[in-house]
Amino acid sequence: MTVRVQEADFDLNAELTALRAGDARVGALASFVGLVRDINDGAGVSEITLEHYPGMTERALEAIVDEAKTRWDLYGVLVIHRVGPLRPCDQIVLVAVTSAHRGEAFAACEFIMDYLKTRAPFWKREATPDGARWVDAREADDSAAARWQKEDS
Amino acid sequence: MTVRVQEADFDLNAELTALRAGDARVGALASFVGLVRDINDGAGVSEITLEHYPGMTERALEAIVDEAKTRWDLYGVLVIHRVGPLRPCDQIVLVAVTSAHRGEAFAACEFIMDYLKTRAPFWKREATPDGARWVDAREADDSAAARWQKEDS
Amino acid sequence: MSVKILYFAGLREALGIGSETLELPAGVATVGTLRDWLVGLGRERLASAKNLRCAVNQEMGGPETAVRDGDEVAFFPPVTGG
Amino acid sequence: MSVKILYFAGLREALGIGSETLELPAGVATVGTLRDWLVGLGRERLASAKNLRCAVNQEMGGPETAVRDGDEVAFFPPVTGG
Repeated sequence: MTVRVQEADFDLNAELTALRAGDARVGALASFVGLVRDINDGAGVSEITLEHYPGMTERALEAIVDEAKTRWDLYGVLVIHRVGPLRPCDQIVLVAVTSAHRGEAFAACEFIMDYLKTRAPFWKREATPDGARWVDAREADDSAAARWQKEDS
Repeated sequence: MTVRVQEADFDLNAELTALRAGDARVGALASFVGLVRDINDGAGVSEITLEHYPGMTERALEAIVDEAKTRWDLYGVLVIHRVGPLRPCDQIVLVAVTSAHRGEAFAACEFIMDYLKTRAPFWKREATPDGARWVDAREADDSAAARWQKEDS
Repeated sequence: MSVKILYFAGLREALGIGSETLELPAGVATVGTLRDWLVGLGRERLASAKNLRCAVNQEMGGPETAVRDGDEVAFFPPVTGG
Repeated sequence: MSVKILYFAGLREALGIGSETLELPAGVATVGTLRDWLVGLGRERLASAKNLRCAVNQEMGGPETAVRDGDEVAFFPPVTGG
């Protein structure tokens, strides 16, 4: 499955190996893993909790992957996003893309992350020494996603 | 070690896990794996052999990594490049970068690959049905590397 | 007509409710009019929320998006996953 | 003065030699003059090679790069790793 939303951790090696298994057309495998940091906006973070919108999440991620496939020649795409409680150093998200050449794999991988950050219904709640707080959306994420629209025009 | 040139294969999971082990500042891990394709320039490829310039190879890769570290805030960088005979689906190269945020990790990872492709002394020889041939440098690789210079000026 | 309304993240917490199914009066036929009507019902946080986002039947929408009988309408803050 | 000269990849194969240590005559003090002198010695492939690259002491160089006693000079085609 191209898109998975799950509480469980994932095995990076198994996922990346499976994505390209036996496909000798693949010359490039670009991947990204997002990880829980122990500090955000100056405050220590001991735990985060990821809420999502079941049903819409999968649809939104699949739409992003489909859009990437129309923009670049890709052989395989995998998106795994975890939900529930997570701790510093835990894996949050994996985006992996295979292609014949590296330029397309890099672009598609970054595109999917940028769109995921602004279009997939996930919300982070952080536990800090001052109590729990919902993470605010970053303006940098909006401008990262907007880059991909400018290139079209 | 940040830079390794070796005949042996590498364990992607072990390498990526070690790169970020215990470092809770890391929010982003971008990685790229280059793989042997079974076709190139229209000809079937049954095996490739990677020749390199021992000594200079390591120096060139370290210089590229140093340059990436001056351009972006990176926590960890790893470059592994294999030499010797390789077959379709084999791993050739790994570039992995950790940072606080994804933009820097993606940019640095792609920068290192683009510079490696034009500045590190490796040469590929392909075995095809018509005999062995040395792979010609691709113009696309020169322009990919040149992008990073334009951004400076 | 009847619609299912969902709230997520900080908005869900502020309202103290995750979902509700409501009978809409005549004239409430878009996300914008639905929002105003919900504010009138006492869900003031929907009025003050910064950058409130919405989805209709699990697709992102805006104030003009139509709301029909049986739809699922969600309100939530800007997303912060990844 | 004496320099070690290395050849790689297709150039190494075409010349049938991977390395040699040579005594350079007076006047051969740059990569460019070294290349011309080697062509004169019979290494014609160095003249015809397309986009020939070179390194002096394992750093990329060009025709003007100085060559000194004890240096290691390498000639090779454009790189194709990765």
